[in-house]
Amino acid sequence: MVDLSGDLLLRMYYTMWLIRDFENKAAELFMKGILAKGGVHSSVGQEAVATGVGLALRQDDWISSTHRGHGHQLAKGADPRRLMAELLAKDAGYCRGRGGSMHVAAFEVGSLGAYAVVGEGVPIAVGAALAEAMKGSDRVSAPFLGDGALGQGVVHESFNLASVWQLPVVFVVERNGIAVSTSCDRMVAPSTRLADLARAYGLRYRGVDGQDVVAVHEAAREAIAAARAGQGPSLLDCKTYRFEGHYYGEPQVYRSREETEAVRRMHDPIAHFETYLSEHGAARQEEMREIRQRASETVEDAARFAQASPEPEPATYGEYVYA
Amino acid sequence: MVDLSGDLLLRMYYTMWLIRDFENKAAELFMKGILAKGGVHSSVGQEAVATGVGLALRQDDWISSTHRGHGHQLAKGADPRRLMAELLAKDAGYCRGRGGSMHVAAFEVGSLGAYAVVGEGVPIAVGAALAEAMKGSDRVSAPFLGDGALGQGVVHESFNLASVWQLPVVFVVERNGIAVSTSCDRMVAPSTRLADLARAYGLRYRGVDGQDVVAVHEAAREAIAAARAGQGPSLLDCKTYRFEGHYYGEPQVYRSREETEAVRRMHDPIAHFETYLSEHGAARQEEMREIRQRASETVEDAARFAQASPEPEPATYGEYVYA
Amino acid sequence: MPNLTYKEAIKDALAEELRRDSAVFIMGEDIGLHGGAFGLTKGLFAEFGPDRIKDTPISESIIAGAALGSALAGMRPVVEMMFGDFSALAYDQIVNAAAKARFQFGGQCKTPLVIRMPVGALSWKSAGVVHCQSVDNWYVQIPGLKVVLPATPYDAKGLLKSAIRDDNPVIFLEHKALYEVAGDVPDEDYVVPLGVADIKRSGDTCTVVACGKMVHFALEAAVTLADEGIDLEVIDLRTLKPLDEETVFNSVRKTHRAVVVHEGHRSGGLAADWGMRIYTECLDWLDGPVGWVAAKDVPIPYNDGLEKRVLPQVADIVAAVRKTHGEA
Amino acid sequence: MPNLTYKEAIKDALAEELRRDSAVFIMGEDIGLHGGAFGLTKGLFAEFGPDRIKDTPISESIIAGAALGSALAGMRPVVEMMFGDFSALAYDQIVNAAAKARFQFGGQCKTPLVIRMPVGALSWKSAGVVHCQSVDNWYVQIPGLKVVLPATPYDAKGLLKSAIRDDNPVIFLEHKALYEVAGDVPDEDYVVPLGVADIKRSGDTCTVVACGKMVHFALEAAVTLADEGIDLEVIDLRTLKPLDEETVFNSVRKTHRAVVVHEGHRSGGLAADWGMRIYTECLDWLDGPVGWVAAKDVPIPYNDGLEKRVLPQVADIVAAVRKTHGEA
Ligand SMILES: Cc1ncc(C[n+]2csc(CCOP(=O)(O)OP(=O)(O)O)c2C)c(N)n1
Ligand SMILES: Cc1ncc(C[n+]2csc(CCOP(=O)(O)OP(=O)(O)O)c2C)c(N)n1
Ligand SMILES: [Mg+2]
Ligand SMILES: [Mg+2]
Repeated sequence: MVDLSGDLLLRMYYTMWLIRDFENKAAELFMKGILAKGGVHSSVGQEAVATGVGLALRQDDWISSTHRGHGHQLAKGADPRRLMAELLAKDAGYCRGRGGSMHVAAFEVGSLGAYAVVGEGVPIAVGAALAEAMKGSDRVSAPFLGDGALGQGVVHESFNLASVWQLPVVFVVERNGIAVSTSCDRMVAPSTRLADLARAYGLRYRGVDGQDVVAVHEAAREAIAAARAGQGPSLLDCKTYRFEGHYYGEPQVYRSREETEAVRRMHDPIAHFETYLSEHGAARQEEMREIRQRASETVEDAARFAQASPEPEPATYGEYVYA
Repeated sequence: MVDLSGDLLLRMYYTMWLIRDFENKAAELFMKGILAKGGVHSSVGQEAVATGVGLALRQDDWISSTHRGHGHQLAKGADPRRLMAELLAKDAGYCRGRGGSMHVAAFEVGSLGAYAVVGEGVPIAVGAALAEAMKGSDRVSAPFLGDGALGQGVVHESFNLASVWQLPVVFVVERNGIAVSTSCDRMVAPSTRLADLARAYGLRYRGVDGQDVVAVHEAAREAIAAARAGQGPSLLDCKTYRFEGHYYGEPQVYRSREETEAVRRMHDPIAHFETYLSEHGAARQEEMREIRQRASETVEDAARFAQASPEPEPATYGEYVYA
Repeated sequence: MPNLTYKEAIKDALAEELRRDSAVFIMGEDIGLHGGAFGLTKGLFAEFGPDRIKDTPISESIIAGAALGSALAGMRPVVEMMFGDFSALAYDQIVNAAAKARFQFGGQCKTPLVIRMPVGALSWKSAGVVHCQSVDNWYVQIPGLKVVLPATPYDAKGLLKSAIRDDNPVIFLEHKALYEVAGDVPDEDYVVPLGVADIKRSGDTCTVVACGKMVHFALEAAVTLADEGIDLEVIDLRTLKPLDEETVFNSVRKTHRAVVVHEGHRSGGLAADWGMRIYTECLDWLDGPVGWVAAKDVPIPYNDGLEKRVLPQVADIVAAVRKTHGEA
Repeated sequence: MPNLTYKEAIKDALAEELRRDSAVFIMGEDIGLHGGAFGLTKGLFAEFGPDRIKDTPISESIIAGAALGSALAGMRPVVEMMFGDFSALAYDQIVNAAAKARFQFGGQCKTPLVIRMPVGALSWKSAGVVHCQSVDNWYVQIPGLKVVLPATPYDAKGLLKSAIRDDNPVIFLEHKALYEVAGDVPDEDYVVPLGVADIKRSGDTCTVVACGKMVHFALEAAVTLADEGIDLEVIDLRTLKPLDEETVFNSVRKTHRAVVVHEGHRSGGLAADWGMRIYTECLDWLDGPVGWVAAKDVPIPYNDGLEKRVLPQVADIVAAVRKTHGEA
């Protein structure tokens, strides 16, 4: 078991609240029609995965992200202002309003970007790992992917290439059991047998409770350390839960309100972590309140900043097509 | 262990020679410049897989085939004349000269065709199985694929769909260890761990010596029977050897002549089967000679037929674009 | 005649064909209970059940490939791609396998296969670079495919029925911005044949050739231009391949002017193809240059202010028409 | 100046760029010891070893995707697709990911990535429907990509060097039928800039616009036509995107006649695009219709007698040129 400093635990706590508040703020803006752009997918319920992995990575390590990626970006250290501004399609956004929620990148903190096409970002992260291996650096690369993405052939191709080239990759599967309305347990055979799949590919495997940020973090640290030491790729199987609909406002015909309520009650990663912090005497109630307050203020500030920011100048539409 | 009738054993023996003679004849025509069309890939060395599986299938079952597919077609019952004519791009060919060696189909005997793009035929066979399941028939579908094809994402997608829909599919992997010049053992991680892969996908698994036609046949019968009975898909892992270069005339810089010679000597599926037939008293020498003679004559006849056949009428180039 | 939306018309076509022919079935992501990303299959699951309304994994390539295989074995699959853009993942199965199967096998098989794809930009609710593309010419350029894009509920229903009854692979494009557009749709069974264009507005001073949302933009442009004495003839191609050239040529021979309008990017796009055909066949009839309206060669931005600059607007059509009349 | 084949020129470009810049590497199927399906990388493995000449599994999608990722992280990958047709399997990574990365990320990154693809038909040794396609317009229509197709050894080497040094995704097409064509290639380091066409033959009675193998067919046609007093100007576009329109327009304004020739299929193809541009910009200079030569809308048959009827031949160019002169 790795030793987790008190400071790290508090940073985790802050990050989880930052993600949750950010998501809820985005939902609010979306519902008000201020963020009336595109599908926006909440990662509420999955904060422990993003946080556990994100804080185990160095800033110069790489991640690639998905349609449900705000948490990944924040945990990797992205600026909430520029992230929110991108969701609002503003010029101050990371992508200057070109990309939006499903295409936000933050290269300055090692994010290769979110990819809206399911599975598309996984090979790209493998490629970044290849680059680092070739350069002789010790940077690692961690693609996030949903369990639905296990349906995509290119993800399998990615497992294979990372394995045969022994690349410094940590595949992080956010196994929330669902893809839009579809049960992954029923529709994606290997999603419940990831240990077998990892064995078939020669990937190091670790299955963890994705609602337990400490467990995720420890497993991620181990996998990242192995990758950094040139011991090849790992697959991190994080069992988690999607609290919201697929996107803000999605009707969820496939599950009952009671079911969702029960999931929220039983599997809240933040509540789980608060208990841990108390039990381990790692943070006092007051300290936690302060941290929570700070997260909330950061998000409010980001929202104010984003709303006040100007739209991109229409005449600049042709920029960035070519370098 | 299934009971193999003497008649079946002799048909196997005939089919293996038919394939070998056919391949060697095609090579001869190719080298003479008569078959100066496209890449032609010999399946010499792999006759036991095509034969063992082909003779376990009913004529109304489906196969899909690969760039190395002459044997599959013949074992499924295709007419050697029309097959050879297609290789020679003649009008009497199965595809009227449009398809060639890498695209030959024989729908009349349940061949959905060869697909030149590696892995491309696998989903198509899965789709045929889906059709049969929906129609309530008991036909099964057997896609052949090389071990190199395990690198293709769509093959993984095919495993998954066949599994989650419990389709009557028997995936036949011809694991000859190589893809053009590339070692599959080194480049395709799951190729040597197919049992794990099958477990990850919930596929029934059988690994067999692909040079032993009886072993292949028995495993195929079992898998086909399961599929026919609605018990879902199987993966047949057939360890085999490619005796020739990737295509006729390919220089084989990646292996020595001695190596190839040794493989031919030690792993000849026909020699292996001849021993079996003798040991089991299933065929007398004379009988075997006769069968061999018949295979050879059939191939000679096919070659004569194909060479004497006319080319397609150039003015018909526009046919078959649309139904 | 009932007034239905484009979306309802498509759903009705699906339901009626499912009832008519037991070989027809639908497969795609979240099309069952959920009813599809745009609600196109809502209710079908209740009537036809999971065997004929088949939810799939997120595996566009096997979806297309399995559909093709099932067609070769006698079924009549209808695939729903969640967005046209995602069909890139199935490109090999569509262009190298499905499009060529009948040809490469010398006519041994038929490939009755429909792939439905929502395409085009929504503007009011953009989703960015890979949710808004006009993928028409990913497919029109491939021999063996038919490509359809209806502009009205009537055409949507009639064309989809034709597509499902056709023995070839048909790429059936649906413009997302038209899903809620309403129009009259007969109760009786009818089809709109593939390969026949439709004159959506008769006029005699300039022909506009368009499809999908651009048909509606052209009709809007016609209203503006009518005040200037310009009487547009608006041709809705409806089927992009095979193309009904004759209807276009006859119109241009009548109006002596033409503007081609397509939502896809200018370079390598279909507007150029249509324009070249008009020039080639009608050069002597033309009284002015053929106007060329297409999206700029820029990916479709998330921000809708930028998006408007990239995609063709009504004003662009108006301007192009004026130019064919020698006006700046 | 040494006389090299197109193939050797490409190999030399690869070797020199590998030597010049340690960020450059190659990945693809059987490109190591085996030297690639067409021998393009033969010998590179011996000099640069397995780390920089990387054999891959048969996984076109991860090949393209990993190359893109490595480019985003600072490398300059050069991918070899064994045949252009197989890039269909990587279509999503190329058109939805690589082409759009810089744009969608608002300029945060560069994507220095070259994907080499053998294209076109061989005729004397055909391999059928999925080994012979001209995939040019699978890519030209996608904003963000550059597309190159050299016709000579000189251009092949110079363009490939430019492509490797470019910070954008470049689809580098190589015509299989030209691999053994020889020509003069300087010893010194030189580049041919992307986006600049080349006049391969000066003439003043008709402009032929072409690329790849069709440039050579046009030059053959010029010989035939010279006897008839027709003096062809043959423009080799070299880069298909961005297109050097000015060179084309200037030529047409000089010759007053034009024929566009492309090996791809007629519908939705590039010949139409070029023709439409010429009509749009040069209508008043034209003394006759623009000739349009392209492959028929039929997959490329295995049988070479059929193939010849599907693909453009020298005689088709000759006939089209005559027609621009009002001859039947
Ligand atoms: C290739 C592709 N197909 C379909 C979609 C539409 N889509 C967006 S998210 C999603 C579900 C993804 O499920 P999963 O990978 O489990 O991620 P989760 O939503 O659970 O985070 C789908 C089908 C898409 N974006 N890309
Ligand atoms: C998608 C694709 N990539 C590359 C090729 C070129 N190619 C033809 S056969 C082959 C090797 C296939 O290996 P395997 O699947 O093991 O079959 P084997 O040749 O051993 O029978 C390759 C790379 C192809 N046809 N299709
Ligand atoms: Mg999920
Ligand atoms: Mg093999």
